[in-house]
This record gives sequence, structure tokens and C-alpha cells, in this order.
Amino acid sequence: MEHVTKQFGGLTAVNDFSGEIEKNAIVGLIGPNGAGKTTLFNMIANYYHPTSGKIYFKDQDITEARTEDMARMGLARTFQVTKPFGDMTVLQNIMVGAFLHTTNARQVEQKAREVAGLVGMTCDLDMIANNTTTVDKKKLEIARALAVGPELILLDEVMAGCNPQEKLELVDTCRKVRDAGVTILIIEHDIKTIMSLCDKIYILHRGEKLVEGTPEQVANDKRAISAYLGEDFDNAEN
Amino acid sequence: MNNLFLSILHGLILGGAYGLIAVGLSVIFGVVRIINFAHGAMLMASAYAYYELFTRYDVDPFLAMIVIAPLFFVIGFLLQKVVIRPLLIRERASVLEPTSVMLFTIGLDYAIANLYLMIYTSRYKTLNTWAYSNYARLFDGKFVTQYSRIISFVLAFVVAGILWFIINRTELGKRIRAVSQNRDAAALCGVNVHTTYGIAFGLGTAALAIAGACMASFYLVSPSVGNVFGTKSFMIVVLGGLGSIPGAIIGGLIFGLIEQVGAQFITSTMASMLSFILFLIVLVIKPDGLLGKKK
Amino acid sequence: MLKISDLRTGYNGGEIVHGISLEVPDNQIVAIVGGNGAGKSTLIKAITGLIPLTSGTAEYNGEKLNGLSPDKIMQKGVCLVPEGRQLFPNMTVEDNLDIGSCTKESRKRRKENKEEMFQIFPRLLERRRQLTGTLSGGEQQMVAMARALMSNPKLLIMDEPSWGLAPILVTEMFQTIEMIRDRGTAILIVEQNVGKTLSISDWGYVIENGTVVMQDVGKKLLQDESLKKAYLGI
Amino acid sequence: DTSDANAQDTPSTGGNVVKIGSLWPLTGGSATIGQQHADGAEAAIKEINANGGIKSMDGAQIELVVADTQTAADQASVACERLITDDDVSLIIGAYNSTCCISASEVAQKYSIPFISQGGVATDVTERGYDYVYRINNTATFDVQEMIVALDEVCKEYNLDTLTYALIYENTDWGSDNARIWKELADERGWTCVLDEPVTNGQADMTSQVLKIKESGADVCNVSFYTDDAIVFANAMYANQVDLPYGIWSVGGGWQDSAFYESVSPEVYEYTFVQEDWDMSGVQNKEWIKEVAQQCKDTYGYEMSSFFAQGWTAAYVAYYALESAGTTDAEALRDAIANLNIQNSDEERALLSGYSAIVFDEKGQNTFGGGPTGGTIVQYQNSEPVALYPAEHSSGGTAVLPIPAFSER
Amino acid sequence: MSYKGNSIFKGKFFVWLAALCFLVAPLLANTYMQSILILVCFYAFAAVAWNLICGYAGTMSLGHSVYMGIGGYISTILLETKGVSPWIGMLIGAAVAMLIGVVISYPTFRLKGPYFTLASIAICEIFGTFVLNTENLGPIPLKGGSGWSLTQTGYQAVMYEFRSKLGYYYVAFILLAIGVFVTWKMSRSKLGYYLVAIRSDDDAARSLGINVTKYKLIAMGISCFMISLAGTFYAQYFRYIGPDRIFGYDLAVQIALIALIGGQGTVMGPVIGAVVLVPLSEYLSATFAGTMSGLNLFLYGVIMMLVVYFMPHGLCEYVVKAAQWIEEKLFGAHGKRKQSKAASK
Ligand SMILES: Nc1ncnc2c1ncn2[C@@H]1O[C@H](COP(=O)(O)OP(=O)(O)OP(=O)(O)O)[C@@H](O)[C@H]1O
Ligand SMILES: Nc1ncnc2c1ncn2[C@@H]1O[C@H](COP(=O)(O)OP(=O)(O)OP(=O)(O)O)[C@@H](O)[C@H]1O
Ligand SMILES: [Mg+2]
Ligand SMILES: [Mg+2]
Repeated sequence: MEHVTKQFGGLTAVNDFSGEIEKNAIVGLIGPNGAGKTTLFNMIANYYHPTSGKIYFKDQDITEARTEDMARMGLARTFQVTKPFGDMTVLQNIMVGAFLHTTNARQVEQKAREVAGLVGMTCDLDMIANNTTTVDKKKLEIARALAVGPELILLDEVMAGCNPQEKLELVDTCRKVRDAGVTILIIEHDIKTIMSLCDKIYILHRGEKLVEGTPEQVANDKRAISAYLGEDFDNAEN
Repeated sequence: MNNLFLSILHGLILGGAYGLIAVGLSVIFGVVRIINFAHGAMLMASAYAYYELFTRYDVDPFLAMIVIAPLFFVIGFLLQKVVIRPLLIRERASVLEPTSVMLFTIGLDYAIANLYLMIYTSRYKTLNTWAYSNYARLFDGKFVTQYSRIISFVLAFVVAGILWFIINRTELGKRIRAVSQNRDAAALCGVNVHTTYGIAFGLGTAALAIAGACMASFYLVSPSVGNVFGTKSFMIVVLGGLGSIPGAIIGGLIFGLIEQVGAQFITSTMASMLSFILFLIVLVIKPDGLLGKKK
Repeated sequence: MLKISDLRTGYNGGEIVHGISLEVPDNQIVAIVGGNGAGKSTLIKAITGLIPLTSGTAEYNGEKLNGLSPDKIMQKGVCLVPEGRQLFPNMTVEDNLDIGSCTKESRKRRKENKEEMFQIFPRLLERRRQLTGTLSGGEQQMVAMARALMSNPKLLIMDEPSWGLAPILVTEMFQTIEMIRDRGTAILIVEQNVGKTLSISDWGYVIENGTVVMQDVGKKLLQDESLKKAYLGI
Repeated sequence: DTSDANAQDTPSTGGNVVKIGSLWPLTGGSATIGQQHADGAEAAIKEINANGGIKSMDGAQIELVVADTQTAADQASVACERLITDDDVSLIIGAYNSTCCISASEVAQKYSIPFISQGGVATDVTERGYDYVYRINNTATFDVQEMIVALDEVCKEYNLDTLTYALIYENTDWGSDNARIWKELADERGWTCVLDEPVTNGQADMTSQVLKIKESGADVCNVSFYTDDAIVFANAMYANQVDLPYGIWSVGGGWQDSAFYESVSPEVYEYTFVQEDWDMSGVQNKEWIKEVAQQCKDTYGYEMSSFFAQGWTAAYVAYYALESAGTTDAEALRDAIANLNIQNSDEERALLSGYSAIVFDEKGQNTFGGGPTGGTIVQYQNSEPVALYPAEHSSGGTAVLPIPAFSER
Repeated sequence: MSYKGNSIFKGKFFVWLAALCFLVAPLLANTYMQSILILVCFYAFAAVAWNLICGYAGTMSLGHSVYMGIGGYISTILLETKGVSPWIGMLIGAAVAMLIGVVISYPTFRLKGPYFTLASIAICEIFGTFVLNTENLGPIPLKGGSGWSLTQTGYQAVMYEFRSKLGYYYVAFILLAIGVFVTWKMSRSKLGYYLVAIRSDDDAARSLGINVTKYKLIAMGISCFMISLAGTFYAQYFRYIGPDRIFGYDLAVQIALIALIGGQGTVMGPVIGAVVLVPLSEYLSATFAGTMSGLNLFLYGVIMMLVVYFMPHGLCEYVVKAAQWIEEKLFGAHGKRKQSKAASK
């Protein structure tokens, strides 16, 4: 990403952001509410186009590509507010993702089951997606995104609304996904998760990149603490 | 004073009436998210109410309005509260246009239109009121139009203004807007959702009844009169932006203008086609209508 | 103040909450914690009338709440800050607060209440004319709380108020919650941030699969080994 | 079974019941007109039954089975099929709209059941080479021709070399056919068209169109509108005081509907020429027609119209055919229709519609025995219709021409 | 309306039973009944075509009859002016209708919910008004408001004209069978899954690499193709085609109603809708139209309201329940197991 800027009317949501996501890493994106994380995400996924700046994926300029082409190129995403296909079953939801590279329903179903296993869906796969629990909906989001066979997956606050135990589960899932060869960019508010999971962290503040570095570097950064982590960050750690 | 100028005036006058007929539809959609396909039929029903009062008791529709509009408020209110409410509760709250409610209103449209056909037969009736058979002659008598049309034009703005005021400037309006944006949250704030829906539905229907008084005094009354204005009202509210009150009036004015001014240059059938084509173009360029808000 | 006995409820015939009893005394913070899908939100929805209960009772100051619609329950003084904030996105902050006080009595005190809210949440004063849909997550949460407080509720129920908030805001929010309690409002809170919640609450319930499995003073629950394992990931 | 039940209700007969299908648009766009046709047919059949039914069939009573086309061609076809196969009718009258006449008669032909068409003016009705399809009324050509011929006389009388005319008409088959034929005939005479204006049905305001007529400066204006548009149009013409020295000439339609006259004030239609598809003068001249008109008013609540008269005539033609065939056998019935020769006399009740005769040619089209096709051109004078043309139907009045300008009325 | 509805009748017994009924019924019926059966097949086929895009992708069109009109007009004009057999004309018409449908839908698919619905009505009106007012479109005669009355070809099957009702019936039935088969195939294929995904949430669908416009256009193309075949059938069967009906809002609503009341977005819904609604409206108009004009349509409206009221998701749901119940009775636990296994697919 180079000098990416996005403006909504007069408001600059993301300002001159540059950064890089290495292959097979887990990169965290954190920052206060309204910092522009989701907006940045949406630009990478080409849901919005940047007002200025360029985005490259696998050395290709994708700044002006369409959302639907991104999945084909190997980039998948989840939504901050989960968006399951409500009328379908869990399995059918995942199958929709898996149909991207083949039309053979049998293969698709097999793939979907595999992915469901990978993320550890606990519920009955024949349940109507709308009726599942929050965690399962989050997992379903991940599974569906994985089913398209991405190289990079963007996770937007997948752990919000989960208790620490469940977060651990999801962290586990993320690791498994990474081990399966998928790069991850993750937005999260839970510091502990981020710290333990990520190889690299960006902190975004009022649309601008504040800090960039490994978890340790970030944790010790004064600016990061004052803008985001809060004075009693240390207490929370304990 | 050439014909073009005259037809602009006539277009505006007619457009005002169109807007008035459409405004009730827009209010109902804006709040309850329902396109009331029985809109035309209800307009027709109100016109027959004026017809009865006029032929039996010689009450002018513009006077009878004082009774009929509140009556239709009650009818709209009850329709929503008693009949549509269970359907709405059953649908997922997020559905943009609840299909079952849409189907229901189509059924209602059939039922009302044909009920009136049974009662009144299909004969055309007109109400020879003072405002129907007397003409205002302005600009040296070049611009001639029924008084009823002028009254309708003025009423369009009055009604739209009142509705706009109620919705945007009053306590009730705040509740109506709250309910239209988030039904459950409004309930949690102590707003009685279905009463509010009912009120919105009632307001829309009452506005329609006022439009009915206008229509009955410048057009004619028959069971099929709803079709003449029904489809057009749908187009008008969409053109102006579904749910927008000023949008409905502007949409109406545009339709009236195209019909009348267009007819000066091309045949009127081509002009009416033109209005549909314009409608499509506007939608393609601005999918939420002229004054519509993006959701 | 609020007394729930053997409450059962669910969606479309499927029972999710299997007989929960709990109590919220005056002037206390009572917390409900539990895993995802345990039925916490469902319980809250049943109490506030958003979904019907199949059996059991919810009593508020001795009055039964069963079968009342959400607006009636709210008018009695039970107010909910719902999961996911649920604001009116196309209305201004101020309008949102006004709606919060649209019952007869609270309308009379609207002005004072609003001023008080702006004292508690000075950020909102700056943004009073902004549409809430364009506020940041933290600001939205403030509006949601302020809106609920506008009616001077005697019991405030909160469903996951820290959802999606940056850590710095989470800390602020818990401080605010304690402050509200100190102003004389009982609070029933459902939270995933188990540690912080239990540490400020007077009593806590742990819910699993629609039943209460544990209850105790908040701080004591925090010491419980099994709970630590299950919810704190320690 | 209904036929048995009905037979028992009417013990005065030999017990036979003959069913006739009566197919009209009772709902949808043409419902007003369709209902009047249905009423006319019903009144006629009531009278026939009261007079002893079909005498050649031991006084068999006629049962009218009414069906609705919903003003839609496909529904008409289905309804016709039902009349034939389910209700077992021996013969069908109806369907008013050309499109419905065409599609319904298609079915009748297939089943070899005689279809007596009334209303549809499209040439296709009788031009398809179908031997079970007959049409009583004239085609659009005749209606317009009658007016043009009358205008010829006017031209002669007032020494006009040429005329300028404006055409305004509803844009479905009926209106556009009329306009087309008018143009053809007017071209032959070297008249000039100054305005050709099709209009979609259901206009809430026609001021713009009327202003165009005013601007065109036409001598005459030919109009084809159904009732709703006719009311709006006439009012707009009056309001804008459009002066046409040789008048508005309406091809019936809305101007034949009594609802029109109840709806607009007399000044509005004063001096208008209307081509009525029946003998308007009859109502003034003949006692029995006056009685029928009174009956119509008493039973159905409106002034008798050409639509009522044509429904009536269709029912009578069906009755005559049955009477002369003496059987319900389709082929015999068809031959009976083909050979019908109903000639005008002062007492001929079948000719309420004022046709000079009913005689079908080999295509099934009524030839009117070469005489007038029943049409009368009237001018409203002092808000009363005065029958003027053709001479056979004239009530002896004279046309008020050129028409005084509004400013001088 | 649940997506699971697609997996109905997996215990194929009922489908074959229904197909058998459809095959045999006309042989036992009198010609009037046959004509009703033809209408059932005709409307069912049109509703199936409508359902393919509008039911599955949730784009509620109330102007779909326009493509029927295009198909019917093209085959008729080819037959009347060039003597082209309607069998060929039907395919040409369908291809053109498909093309027009795709071109028109490309911009209008940007519209959501009620906006799309109302735009579809406008399109229908535009075409209707155009044909109504156009005698000749360049060298092509359209015949304006008078429409086309088809000349007889002497009952030649190669010219799509049959002496007996049965001929028309089996044509309609085969069309319907093809329509149902296509829908069934589609519902279990990539396209079907994608359409339902788009209906639920098109943003989420996009993020999974679904080209929303493309798949909707494909479905639209198939749907237009099919419904225009119904147009040719209409022209041939009624032997008259005119603009006011076939390009009219009423017919479009009628088709949509059949699919909606039967069960939107299900394979058999439109068929069930037609089986119930067509005979119902015919019965009402046979019984009441002559008694009092309007009574039949009044009752139709009332019945419709009641159906919506008590069966909000369409008749399909109840038919499936009934079928499952019967199946259970007939085949016992075995049937049930089969059912649940099928449902899991
Ligand atoms: N469509 C939009 N129109 C106008 N403003 C927008 C839009 N989307 C986002 N914004 C604004 O852009 C800013 C950044 O929003 P964004 O959603 O990216 O924040 P975030 O970092 O994801 O915050 P959170 O942690 O609360 O999700 C906010 O101020 C928001 O109000
Ligand atoms: N509208 C609904 N219809 C049907 N089932 C639902 C609905 N909402 C929730 N459920 C089910 O009810 C169960 C309990 O959900 P609930 O939201 O009460 O859990 P929770 O304890 O609040 O969990 P979370 O921490 O995820 O909010 C879940 O299994 C969920 O699938
Ligand atoms: Mg975000
Ligand atoms: Mg919850």
C-alpha cells in the first residue's frame, strides 16, 4: 500500500497510509474507534476505492479492481457485522464460497466440509445459518472466506463479543489457518489476542499510521499507549 | 402568452395534484417500508365517500374533507394495527419490502376495487360541484382551469407542508422517524411501535383522502379510477425518492410537466412514454430517486 | 427490585433459556456472564418484552412484566441498552436522546436530563447535531447509554456495552457504569469482559446452556478456579 | 343441474330450455359499456320469454348464461370455451371489444358454435373465412364513412371547397382505426389534416391537447374517446372555448354513454355532432321504443343508450335464428343465421338499434340490406339530440352551422 | 422461503406421481377441463420462468410479461409475414427476448428492492405504449393497437397448430417439465447457490468472488428465454396477440402472484401456485361473474389476502409438509430417513 487516502465528503477517514503485509504472516491492525481500520480494509478488498494512493497485491496494481475479482485473485474478507446468508444452511453458506473455482457440486461439498473442520465449526452443519450462535457465525464468516481458497484473508473484529476462552479458540483457528498457508490481516480491539497472535502490528489513529512494528515494539511505544491502549494498559495486562 | 407557457402552468397545476395523491404513499413507505399497492383503490374508495355525501346531502368535497380525512385516518390506522401488524411481526425486521405485506395489499386492491364495482357498477360519475364547473380565468382569460384544480394545487403544498412539519418538527414525528429507523430500539425507548406505525399509516391514508376530495372535484369517479392514478403514484414517489415528502411533490410536478409540456411538442402518448423513460434514466443515474437518502 | 423466577423462553418453539431465577436488588450492579450462545441476550430480550416468555415470571417491584410490550415495560422504569447499540442512525445525537425521554413523565425533565447527560458525556455535547450513524463506535456507545438514562430508569439493563470498544474506552465505560450506579440506578449487565465486569459488580451469575450454574459476589467469583479456566483463559 | 332447475321454475313452457352465451366485458377497462350490452340482452330475453319463448320449439325458454371477458382477449377466449363446453350454450353473442371478439370467435369456430359478434369493429372479425362467425354491427369504416358523407352534404350546403380537420383519438384499436379511415376518406376529398393526436386512455387533464386543437385552427375535429376521456376532453374544450366552425364530430364512444351526459353540463356538449350506432330518432318517434327506454331506466337506472340497444338487438337476432332453425343443432342454427332476413318495420323489435335490416353476406358481415347501417348522426341543440343524417333517420331538424363562437353564445 | 425448501420432494415419489397426474389428467378430462389444464401449465411455466430470477435472486419484477410479449410478437410476425414456422420463430423470439432482457437489466439491476419492482413496471408500460402506438417499426409491421389475429395453417403440427386440445396441452406440459427441470438443476448448481447468496446479502456475495451482476444477468437471460417461449405459446394457443394484455401490468402481476403464493424461490412453488390459483380464478369467474360483475375478482382478492395471512411463505411449505406426512405413512421410517438425508445435501 502506498500513500492511501480515503475521504468521505469532507472527512478524511484514512490519510496517507503506507504499509506492507508479508507472505504468510499474521498482521494486526489496531487503533481507536473510528480510526479508519474498517475503511482501510474496505479499500484493500476494493469495496471502496481510495481517493488517492495505490494498492498492490502480489505485485499487481489492484487499486481499481472490483470486489468480486479480488476473491479470484486470492484475497478474501470477513465483515465486522457478520453477514451470513440467512436462508441457507451453514454448509450451503460455505459451499457458496467454495463454488468459486469449480462447478462440481460434489467437490464443493467436500471442500466445504474440510474447511468447516479446519475452523472447528461446532454446530450442526445443516442448521440454518441465522440460528447459530455468535461464535459460530464468526467462524462461519471465516470458513466461508477460506472456502474461496485465498492467499490473504482479512478478518475484521472476528473476536468482538467473544469471551476470553472463546477468543483463545479463535486464536487457535487463526494459527491453523496461517499454517495452512494463508496470510492474515486482522483488526482487533483485544490487545492480548493481538499481541499473542501477530507478527507485526500497525496502529492507526485518526486515519494516520501512528506506530508500526512487532508486538514488543508497539507495547513499549509511548504514543501507542496514550492514544489507544490507555494508561491502565499495564493493569489490564495483569 | 403562448401555448408553451400555458402548458407549463397546466403541467404544474396537474403535477401538484399528482404529488398530493402520491404524498400519502410516500409517508407510508417512509415509515412502515410498505408500498401500499391498494393505494389507488383507497383513493377511489374515498372519492365514492365524497360522491355519496355530495349527491345525498349536497356537501362539497372540500368541506366533506373535514369529516372524511379523519375517517380515513381511522381506517388506515386500523388497517395497519389490526391487519398488517401481524404480517409485519412475522417478517424479518430487516426485510426492505416485506413480500407478504406487498401481496396482501395487492389482494386488498383487487378486493376493494371490485367491491366498489359491485356496489356502484362501473358507470362514471362526476360531482358537479361549484369548483368543478366553474373556471378560473387568469392572464386575460388565456389560462383557464377549474377552480378545483387550483385548490388541489394549493392543498398539495399545504398537506405536504403539514406532513413534513409533523414528521420533522414534532415530538410525534420524532417517534415516527425513530420507529422507521429501528423498530426494536424505538420500542425499548418506550415508543409504542405499532401505534406509531398505525399513525403513520393513518396520516398517509388521510392525506390520500384529501387527495380523493381533489380528484373527485376535478376528475371523475368510477371503480377503475384508482388505476389511472395508482401506477403513476408509484412512479412519482420513486422518482422523488421513496419516503421523501418534498420528493413526492417534486416528482408529481415533473410528471405533470412532462405530460402537459411534452404534449405540446409530441403526441401525448409519446409524452407519457417520455415520463416513464425519464423515470428510468433518473433511477439509473440516481438509484434512490431525486431526493432519496442513501441507506 | 427485579425478580425473575424460573423463566423459560426461546425462539420459534426452541427453548434456549431453561428456567433461570435471579434477582437485582436496588442500587447494585448485577452481572451475568457466560459463553457465547448461553442465552444471556435471549434472557434479556425476554425480560424487556422483545420476545415472549414461555413460562416463569419476571417481576419488577412486585409487578408482573409477563406479556407486556417493550414500551410498557420501559415506561415502568426498566431500560435496556441493547446489544449492538441500536441507535437511530439518521437522527442527530440530540434527537436520539429526545426519543429516550418520550414517555410522559420523562418528557417533563427532558431538558435537565439532557444537560446532565452532556455533563457525563461531554463528547456528546460537541456532537449534538451530528447524525449518530456517522459517529465512531465509542461515541455511539455513549449515545446508547445516555439515551437509556434519559428516562431516569430505576433499572438499567446493558447487553455487552464494551462490544467493539477500544481498550481506552472500555476503561472509561466501566467507570461510567459505576457512576451511574452511584447516582441511584440499579444495573443488570451482560458482558464478555468477565474480569472487569465482575470486579465492579456486587453480585454475579454465570450462565451456561440456559441455566445458572454459579452465583456469588462478583469479586469472589473472580477467584473461582473453574471460572478462571473457562472464561478468563488462564 | 341448473337447466333442470330453471325449467321447473317456468312451468308454462314445454319444459325446454335453450342456452345462449352472453359474453361481455363486465370488469376491466370496458366494464361500463359491457354492462349496458349485458343489460340490453337480458331485457330482450326477458321480453322474448314472456312472449312465449321460442315458438318453433314448443315455447322453449331462453336462458342467458352471462360470462365476463375482463376486457382481456385471453380471458375472453377461456370464457367462451367455458360457455361452449361447460355450459353447453347453443350460440354466443358478444364480446364488444374487437380483440375479445376475435379471440372468442376463434374458439367458437373451432367448436362449430355460432358466434354473433356485436361491438367489435375490426375488419378481422369477419375476414378470417370463418363460417360460424357473424357480425351485426358495422365495421369502423361504416361509422366514419357516415360522418364523412354527412360532412359532404354540409360542404355542399355551405359551399365549402375544402375542410381542415383535427383528429384526436384514444390510441387502442378502435380509436386509431377510426382515425386511419377518416384520414383515408378525407384524403380522397382533398381535405387537410392539421392535427393528428393519439391519446393514452386515462388522462387527468387534456388542456394541452385542446390548446393544440385551438391553435391548429381546424374547421372540424373528429374525436374517438371512451367515456372517461370524453368527459375530460369535452370539459377542456369548453373551458378553453375552442371554436370549431363546423363542429366536433364524435365517433360515438363516450358520447353514446348516458353517463357522459349526466357528467357534463349542457353547454359543454351543445352543438356537438355524434355518430350514434342506433336509430336515435326512434326514441322520439316510436311508442314501443319509448316504452323500452322507460323500462331500461326503471330496471337499470340509466337512460337507454346505443350499447343497451345493441345488446338487445344481438339477443333478438339470436332468438330469430333459433326460431327459424327450430332446433339447437349447430349447423342448422348457423344456416338459419346465414339466411336471416330481418327487415325494418315500425314494429320490428330486433331493430331497436335502428339498422335498416339484418342480412348477412357470405363472410358473415351484416349488409343492412344495403340500407343505412343503423347509425344516426345527431347534433345536440338546446341540449337535446336532433337526428340529422342520414336522411332516413332524420327527425326533420336542421343542423346549426356554422357553429356560433363561444363569445356569441 | 427457506433455502431448504429446494430439497423438497427428494423422495422422488411425489414428483413422479405429480408428473404422472399431469400426463394422464387431460386424457380423462373433457375439453373444458383440458383447456383449464392447459392454462395451468401455461401459467405454471410462466411463473417458473419468473421464479428463476425473481424468486431465487429476490428481484421482485412486476413487469416480466414484457418478455413474453416480445417472444410472442416476434414469432407471430415471422409467421404472418414470412411464413416461418413458430417452432423456429419461438427460438428466434426467445433469443431476442433474452438479449433485450439482459440489456435492460444491466442498468436496472443496480436498483434495490421496491425501486427495482417499480422500474420493472415502468419498463412494461414503456414497451406496451410503444407497441400500442407503432404501426410499423421500420420495415417490421407491429400493427399497433389492433394486434395480430393468427391465420390458420390447417392444423399442422409443424406450424404449431393442433386440431385437438391435447396437442397444445402436451406442448405446454413439456415446456413446464423443462422449466422445472432447469430450475431444479439450477437450484443445486453454482448458479442457484450464488443467486440465493445474492438474495441474502449481495455485499457478502461479492466478497466471495461472486460477480453479482453477471450471475443475475445469466439467470435473467434464462428466465427471459423461457418466458418468451410462453409468449409464443400464448399467441399460438389463443391465436390472437395484442399489446394491451401481453405487455400489461395485470398479466405480469398475475404471473408473479402465482409464483409468490406458491412459494418464491422453490422448485415446485410456482407449479403449486398455478395448480391452485388458475382453477380457482376460473371457478370463481364461472360461478360468480354472471351473477354480479366484480364478485369473482372480489372473492379472488379476498382469498388472496387470506392465503397471505395464513400461509405467509406460500403454499409450497404446506404441500411439502403434507407430502412428508403422507410419505411417512406410506413408507414409514425409511421414507423419513431418506428425507432427512436428502435435506442434508
Ligand atoms: N460510508 C461512510 N460515510 C461517511 N463516513 C464514513 C463512512 N464509513 C466510515 N466513515 C467514517 O470514517 C471513520 C473511520 O471509520 P472506520 O469504520 O474505518 O473505523 P474503525 O477504525 O473500523 O472503527 P471501529 O473500531 O469502531 O470499527 C469514522 O469516523 C466513520 O464515521
Ligand atoms: N432470532 C433468533 N432466532 C432463533 N434463534 C436465535 C435467535 N437469536 C439467537 N438465537 C439462538 O439462541 C441461542 C442463545 O443466543 P443468545 O444471543 O441469547 O446468546 P448470548 O448468551 O447472548 O451469546 P453472545 O455472547 O453471543 O451474545 C443461540 O444458540 C442462538 O443461535
Ligand atoms: Mg471497524
Ligand atoms: Mg448476546
